[in-house]
Amino acid sequence: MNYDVLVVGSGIGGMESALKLGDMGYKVLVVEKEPSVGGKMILLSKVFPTLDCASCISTPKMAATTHHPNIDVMIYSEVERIKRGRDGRFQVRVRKKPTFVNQALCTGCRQCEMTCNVAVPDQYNADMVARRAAYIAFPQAVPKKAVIEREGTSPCSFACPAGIKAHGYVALVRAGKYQEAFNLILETTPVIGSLGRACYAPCEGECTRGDLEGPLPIRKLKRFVADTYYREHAEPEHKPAGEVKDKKVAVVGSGPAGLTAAMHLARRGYRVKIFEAESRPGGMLRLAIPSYRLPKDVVDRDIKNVTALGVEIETGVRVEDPAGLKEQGFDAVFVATGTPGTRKLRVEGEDLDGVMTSLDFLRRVNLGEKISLEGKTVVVAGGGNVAVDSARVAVRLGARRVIVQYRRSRAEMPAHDWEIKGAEKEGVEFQYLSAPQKFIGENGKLTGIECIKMELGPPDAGGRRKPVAVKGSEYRLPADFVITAVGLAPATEQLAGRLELNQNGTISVNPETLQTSVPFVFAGGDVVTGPSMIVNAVAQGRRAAFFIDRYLRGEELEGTGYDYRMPAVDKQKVTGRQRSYRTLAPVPGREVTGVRAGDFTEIELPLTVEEARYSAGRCLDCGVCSECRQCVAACPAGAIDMTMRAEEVDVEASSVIVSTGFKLFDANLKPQYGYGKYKNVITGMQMDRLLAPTRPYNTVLRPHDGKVPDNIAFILCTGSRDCTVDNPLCSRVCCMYSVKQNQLIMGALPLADVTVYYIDIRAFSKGYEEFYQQASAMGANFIKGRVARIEEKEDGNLVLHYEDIDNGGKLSRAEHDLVVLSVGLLPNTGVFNLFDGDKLEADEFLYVKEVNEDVNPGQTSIDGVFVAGTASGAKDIPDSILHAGAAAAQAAAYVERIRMSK
Amino acid sequence: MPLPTGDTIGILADNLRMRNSVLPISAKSATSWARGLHLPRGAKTVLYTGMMYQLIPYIAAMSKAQAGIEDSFLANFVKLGRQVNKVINISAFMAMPPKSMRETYNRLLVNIALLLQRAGVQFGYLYEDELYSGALVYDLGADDVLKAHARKVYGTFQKYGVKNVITVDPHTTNMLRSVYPTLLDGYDLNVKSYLEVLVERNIEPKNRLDREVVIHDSCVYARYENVLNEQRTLLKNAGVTVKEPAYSGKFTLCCGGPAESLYPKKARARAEARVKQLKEVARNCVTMCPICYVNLQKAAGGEIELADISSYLVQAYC
Amino acid sequence: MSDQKRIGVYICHCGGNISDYVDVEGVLRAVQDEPGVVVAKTAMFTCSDATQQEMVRDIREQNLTGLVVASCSPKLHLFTFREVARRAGLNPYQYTQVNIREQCSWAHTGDRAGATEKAIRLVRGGIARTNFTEPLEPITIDTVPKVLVVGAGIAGLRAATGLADLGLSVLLVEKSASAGGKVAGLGKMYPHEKTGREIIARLVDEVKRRENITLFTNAELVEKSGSIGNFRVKIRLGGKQREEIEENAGCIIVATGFDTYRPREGEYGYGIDGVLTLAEYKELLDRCGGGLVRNGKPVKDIVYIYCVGSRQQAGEKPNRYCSRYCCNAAVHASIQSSEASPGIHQFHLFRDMRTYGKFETLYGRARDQGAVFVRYSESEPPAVEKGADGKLKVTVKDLLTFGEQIEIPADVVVLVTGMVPARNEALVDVLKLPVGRDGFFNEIHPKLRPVETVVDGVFICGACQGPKNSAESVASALAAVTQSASILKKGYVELEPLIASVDPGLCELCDVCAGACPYSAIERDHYQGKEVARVNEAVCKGCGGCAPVCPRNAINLKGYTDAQMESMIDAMLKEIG
Amino acid sequence: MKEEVRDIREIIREEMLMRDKILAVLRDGPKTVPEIAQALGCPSHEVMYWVMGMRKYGHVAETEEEDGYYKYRAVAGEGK
Amino acid sequence: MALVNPGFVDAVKQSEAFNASACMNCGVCSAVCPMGIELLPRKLFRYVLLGLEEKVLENTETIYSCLLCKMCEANCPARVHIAENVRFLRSYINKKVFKL
Repeated sequence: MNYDVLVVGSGIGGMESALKLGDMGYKVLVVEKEPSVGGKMILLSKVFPTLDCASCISTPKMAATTHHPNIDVMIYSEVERIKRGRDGRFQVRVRKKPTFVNQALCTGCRQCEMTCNVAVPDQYNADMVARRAAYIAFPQAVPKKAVIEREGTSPCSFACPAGIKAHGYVALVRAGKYQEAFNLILETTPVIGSLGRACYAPCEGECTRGDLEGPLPIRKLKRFVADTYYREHAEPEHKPAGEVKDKKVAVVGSGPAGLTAAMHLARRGYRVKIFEAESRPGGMLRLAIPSYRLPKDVVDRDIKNVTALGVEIETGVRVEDPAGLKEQGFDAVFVATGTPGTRKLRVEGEDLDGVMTSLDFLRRVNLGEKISLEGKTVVVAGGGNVAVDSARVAVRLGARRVIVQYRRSRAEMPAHDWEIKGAEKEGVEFQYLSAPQKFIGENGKLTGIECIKMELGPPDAGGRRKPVAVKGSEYRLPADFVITAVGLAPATEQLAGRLELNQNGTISVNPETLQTSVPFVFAGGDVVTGPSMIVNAVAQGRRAAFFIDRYLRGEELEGTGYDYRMPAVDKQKVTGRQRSYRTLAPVPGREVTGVRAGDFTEIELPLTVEEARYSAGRCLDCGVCSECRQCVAACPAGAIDMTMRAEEVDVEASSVIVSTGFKLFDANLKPQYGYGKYKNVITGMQMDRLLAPTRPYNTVLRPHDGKVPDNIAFILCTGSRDCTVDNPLCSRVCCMYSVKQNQLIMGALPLADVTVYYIDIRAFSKGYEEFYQQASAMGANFIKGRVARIEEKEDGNLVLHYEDIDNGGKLSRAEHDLVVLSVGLLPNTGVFNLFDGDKLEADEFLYVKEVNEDVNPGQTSIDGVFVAGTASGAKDIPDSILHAGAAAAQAAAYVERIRMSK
Repeated sequence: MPLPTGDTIGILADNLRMRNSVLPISAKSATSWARGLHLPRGAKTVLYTGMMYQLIPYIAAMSKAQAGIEDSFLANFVKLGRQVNKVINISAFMAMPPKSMRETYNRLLVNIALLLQRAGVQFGYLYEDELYSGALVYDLGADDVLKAHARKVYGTFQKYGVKNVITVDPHTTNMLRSVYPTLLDGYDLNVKSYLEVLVERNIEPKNRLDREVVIHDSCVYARYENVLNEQRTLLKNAGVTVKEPAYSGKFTLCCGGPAESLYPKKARARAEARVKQLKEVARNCVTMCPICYVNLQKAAGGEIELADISSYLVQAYC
Repeated sequence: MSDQKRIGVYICHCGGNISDYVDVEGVLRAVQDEPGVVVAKTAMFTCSDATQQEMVRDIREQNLTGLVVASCSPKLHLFTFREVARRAGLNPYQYTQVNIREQCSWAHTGDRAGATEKAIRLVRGGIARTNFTEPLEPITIDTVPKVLVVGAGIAGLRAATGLADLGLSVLLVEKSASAGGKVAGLGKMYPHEKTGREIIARLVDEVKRRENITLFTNAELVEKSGSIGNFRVKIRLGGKQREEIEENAGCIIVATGFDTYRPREGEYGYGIDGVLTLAEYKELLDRCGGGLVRNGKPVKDIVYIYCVGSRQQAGEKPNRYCSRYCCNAAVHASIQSSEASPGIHQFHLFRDMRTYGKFETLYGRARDQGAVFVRYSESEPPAVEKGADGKLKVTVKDLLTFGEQIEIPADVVVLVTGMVPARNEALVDVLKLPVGRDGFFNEIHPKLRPVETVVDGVFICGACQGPKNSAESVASALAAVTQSASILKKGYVELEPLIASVDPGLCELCDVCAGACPYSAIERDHYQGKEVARVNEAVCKGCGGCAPVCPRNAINLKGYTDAQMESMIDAMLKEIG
Repeated sequence: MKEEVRDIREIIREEMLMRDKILAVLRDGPKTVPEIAQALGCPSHEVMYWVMGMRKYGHVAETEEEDGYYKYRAVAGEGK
Repeated sequence: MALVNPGFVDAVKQSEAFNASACMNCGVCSAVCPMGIELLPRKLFRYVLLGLEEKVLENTETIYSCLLCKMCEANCPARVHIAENVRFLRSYINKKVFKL
């Protein structure tokens, strides 16, 4: 795209330049980094000395700028660099930030904002009130369109293999929206209750709060959500998809992968049937996980989430030939049969009565078979979670003594630490660096184990130190029952020759699409990955459903961008957003203590409502937007688009006007005044917001307690004319905006006293002196003397210390109930990074330097680049307008000159 | 009736001129702290006490006498005193502190030396050749006296071939680092406070001090010499929770000490005001200037526990 | 009632500007059933982009033929909503602005019920008027690509070159014998330390090199007719052959500058030898190379007295305004003086130091050099006398030092005099320029439209609009260039059709209307054999002065016809339900 | 008063957490900010942020002023 | 009526470091001064700048009661070297009055 002039920034200076150039017939591009044009002026209450409402005189300019036939406006965009091309024109790269709201569809109805669950300080109200992550900048925004603030994917959500929006449901729990939280998780997986108990929760490992006092209990929050929902909804609320397709999909296996895939496919309208070899559905959820950890009624209820969609589950059916299901009318098949096979120890005596594989042991117990270990000594061989689970089940079956035997040391043990500790608490013994060599029996019945001690040798290829038997260290361990828990494996023998398999027996698939060697057969979960975690199986099920759907719709499978998550947000940036953190200790985990034989009660106690809310309240909203998707549901226009990404646009312009404005002095840099520490010390911008028609409070109230102030002080020259903060300059506007505020306060709060502490009142422009005299006549009290420091009293009132210069220089103090720091203006130094090649020079105060101020105001060090408004020094609005007019005249002249030379 | 200012300044200036110290004490008293430390005499790097810590007990004793003078007929005596002082050192009569007090203050210097040794610094000491820096006469505007004295001090350093000076108190740091260069041509000493040296050397703590202290910054460190972070770093590394009083760091409130020699009562009032602020924050208070220490101590009235920073550091780092 | 209109009514909360004092929803209820109303709504900000778009949608979807917006003064948003109507395909003149803010909510902040009632009546009136509106088209005039610039000081000169840069021709008219104005006489100026002479010489050179700039010196604008886009101007040339030339110009830029305040005899000792105005002192300073000398004697002690002729509260016709440039100029002079004569003593007697913005550094430099600043109160001004020793002595109460009365000896007393409006009665008369209370020319809006005047096509810049330094004058000159070019580069202008028209059938040419017209817009014409009055469309401003005086009711004002006015009155007086 | 003022971002973030609690407190009738603060046991300046955020999004509205303090009431059918 | 003596400041000012005239008369220094004496430090230097030597000498005690703690300087917006200026003044008095 080609423009005559690029205008950077759409404050009053930028708009004025653009409008005048547009009127002259030049093509103008305005780039604005905020979601609305208007700059800072639109946020003011009224303007001096006319007391025009700032909104009222800004909005016509804003509307005129955006509707002008010769002006294009790019909002929420930043100029990345400006470089002069060989033809002398400027090559400009603009980065359009994603708004995540389709601007063409958005009607500005604010529904997204109303339903959003993340509150952040509203920068357009000078941080005095909250806005939402989804928001419209301010009521008079032009264009009046919503944007969603997203810094990236929150680390928790990014860590979830299944893509469950952890931050989303945490935010919903925080807001007390438990049902919405449930439904959000349900968008990804049906096995919510199960994950809430048995997930290894990688999200918690990434939680930014973990860098402070400890992560949020995200898994337990999920359990809380599921429990709360299931308590109220014994049966699912959701119904089969409205539109049913005529295609059928078979899912082989009803574990977490199969259930998740079935749910997603059914939701898309496919007719889905699950085949399950066991007598009850649920796969490992039901068979492998002990019910003290995951009660089976929870699994049942999770499964209902799938069957409610019309998915049929047939149990007791072993599918030998998945491809053969085509003949039964299935258009696609998903194989998710898991790892029901167990590896052998390959030790003599493994067939003895009293030796059982862990999976077999757990399955029998979980399916209700009566196994009594009353009074027996049980040895579990293995160091994984399954081994520990088996041991703890054995305890519950009444074993007298339970020993876990592991070849390596505790440090190498793959079982989760908390599992080991739990087992230890229940009396399980651990024998490390020891391995069975032989199971000894009498009459085919186990009586003991011949063991050998091990030591750790050099590391193997995987970096793990390999256990080596210690010669001559054999010993004998009497045992009544041995459970071998040395690993799980897929049972895919019968598939050989039908589907391509890997060496270890897993099914070979395209890792992106999960398609097998037979195009209509997809496979996922443990049968593909080998033994893994539930949430990984869920991830595979979800992925499979996505690609099966594409396959069935005849769409290209590869390169479709299945995972649209943004990159994870940088945790250091997150913690850097706040200056301080209150310590919010994690809720300590609580478990049922004292295990009794035959008692399979769930041991982990749930979070109470208070604990859940408190815990969710610890969330730092890392990504800002939590992706709770409430706005997506609420938007009547369907405008929310979370897949939107930043875009880079290249344009050309003959001339450039920088009107990047100023920044306000940060009152924190003047600690003597206690800003940020004393609640009733506010800045001039905050007072302007309090006085504006779109004010954050119902009237002028002091932030300490909402009292209507009745004795207000203004401290002029805060951050101006002050070498202690390295700004010797006068900011030109503070005297007058304070005088304006005096007049407005005296109008709004007729009983309030107003005192202005000043060094010199700089009412230097047309009508200003008269305006100042008027405020004085209205009763504003002007005291010459810079306030030296402020003290806060218990009631929030403030004591100001100063020298009362005009009255003989008395050292004085005065009490006020609200103090306004009339903060000054500082240069916005970001502008100097815009240019590549030519150097935009700064003056000694870091404003854009005007190289010929005497006759060419606004001319910069770069030929063809002009500066308008406060970017070259503090200015009031009329001076900015004049300056912008001057910049426009010269930019136009420059464009003419370029045209002539061609 | 106030103290006759000019005569007091005169006595102090005369002392410096004739006896090399505003308040002359014996060489034995000044150097006794170093006994047993086996510090080499002179070196490229020296620990320079500037006599401040040694003088504290004497100042304390003297100002006790002087506070009485401030409003009494004795004031007239000072006038006469200046004449007498030229012959007999009257200030020595006025002030003789108890032995225990001298030992306490000597201990602080030992602490500092131990800390520097622990940090691996090789340094010597000038023993009885060490001179007072002249801070007090500088403050009182007796510039000519000071200039002559400064030349003497610098001469001593040159005699020993000293290049680096490690100071132990803010006033001496300021004089040697910022004032002398403006008085002497070719002045080339590299002057650092021991706190700066310890931080530079990354000294590692041996013990953790789980304690909460309020920090009283010295005006001279904070506002003249920009020594603000070092003391905090050292304390925090030692596990100490450092609390900031109202007025801290760059805006620290004066202990009143500088008024001590002329207006003891004013000095006392300032100290009391400061103690009030400090005790609001914590019971234990750490100082890093002998003048602050002595002046606040008098006003502390047992309501706060004052300690020189070296006492804390020696516990943690040695 | 004529053919029934389909009207949309939008009532604005204006944030809280209106709704804090008027029951906006109540107004809506009271007017939504008025004749013709099809759509009636309220909005937080009717001027917001979102509401504008809603209006466009309503107009299109509901086939509206009339639009009423009840919000603020038409001064603010008349053009906003006309543009809305135009975008929606509705004739912009079918829209009526009702002012329920300035005329209602802001005027009756203590009486919510009363304000609400008044708002209802005003809106009803607006609806009634809209029922009688007719589509009108703006009057289009081709523009002349030439600008008349009056005054060839720094602002006029820079305006001329700026216009020429944009391809516009310029007639530059200067009253005095040479171009350059006050700046031409200045030595070093702040903040750039260039001399006025250099700057002006460069600009005059530029002007002379441009073919499309014609500079007339010793010349005056004596007559103006026509209107924006095509003024007809008469310029009287001085010199030997006094002649008048006529020219056309699309716009006029006025840059006639200021006069220096001249103290009364005796004001702060003015008249005593050694008491100088700042301008006089600057001349002395500019003449001095090394060492400040006056009348052969070295100047060692200088006292400056600020705000002479500015910020006056008392007296006859006081200059209440601040002259803006003088604090900066005085400290700059102080710096120059110190540089010329190091070691001199300078005392500045000020009220408030107004070295705004970056000029603060000048103030700082002057203090660093040792200048002493003494604050005086306007109620106890300093007194200047000749002392017995021949030196001047200035007595003043120093507010900065316990309010003590002090006496300062001085070799020179500099009265820091401000700016006063230049005397330009003839020009004001020719151009009908509005003059503010301070005597300077008035802009149309001090905040957003600082170079435009109420006379379309006539712009003001430089110090004639208000005190400015030279760089600021240049900026405003260029802003006026931009303003002119944005009109003239388009090639045509559109004028308001809300003007008077004479029904020639009824007119009997009594000439009463011509007497009532302040713009000389009534001309004579022939109609069916008789002489009648005719309105020059390009000149008529639609003020309505002629219509009521016509004894035959032959004159109507478009957009404000008798029928419209009467219907409004009826609607406003109707019972509130 | 002497307690550390928390980071504004942290206080504001808690609005979502505090909303139900504040509405519960207002069930008995309109209250001023200090009254709500007392009922919740939270500092009044923090309550100020929450109540004003809720006001902005239509959950509460001000009623009459008394001795310089406005009372806030819960808005039925909140959130529009 | 006090007669201004522009020359006095030249006598006190021994070097460029004396910069009392840089003061912008905001009063912060006096308001933060721990001594809380109205004359200190701003108005004391007004006397010096105006050359009111008598007033300066009347206040010798006040001049010597300055703590040189630089609280004023840390707060001074105009970078006035107040402590240094006080020392200059003391030096002047030492010579002129105390004949040291």
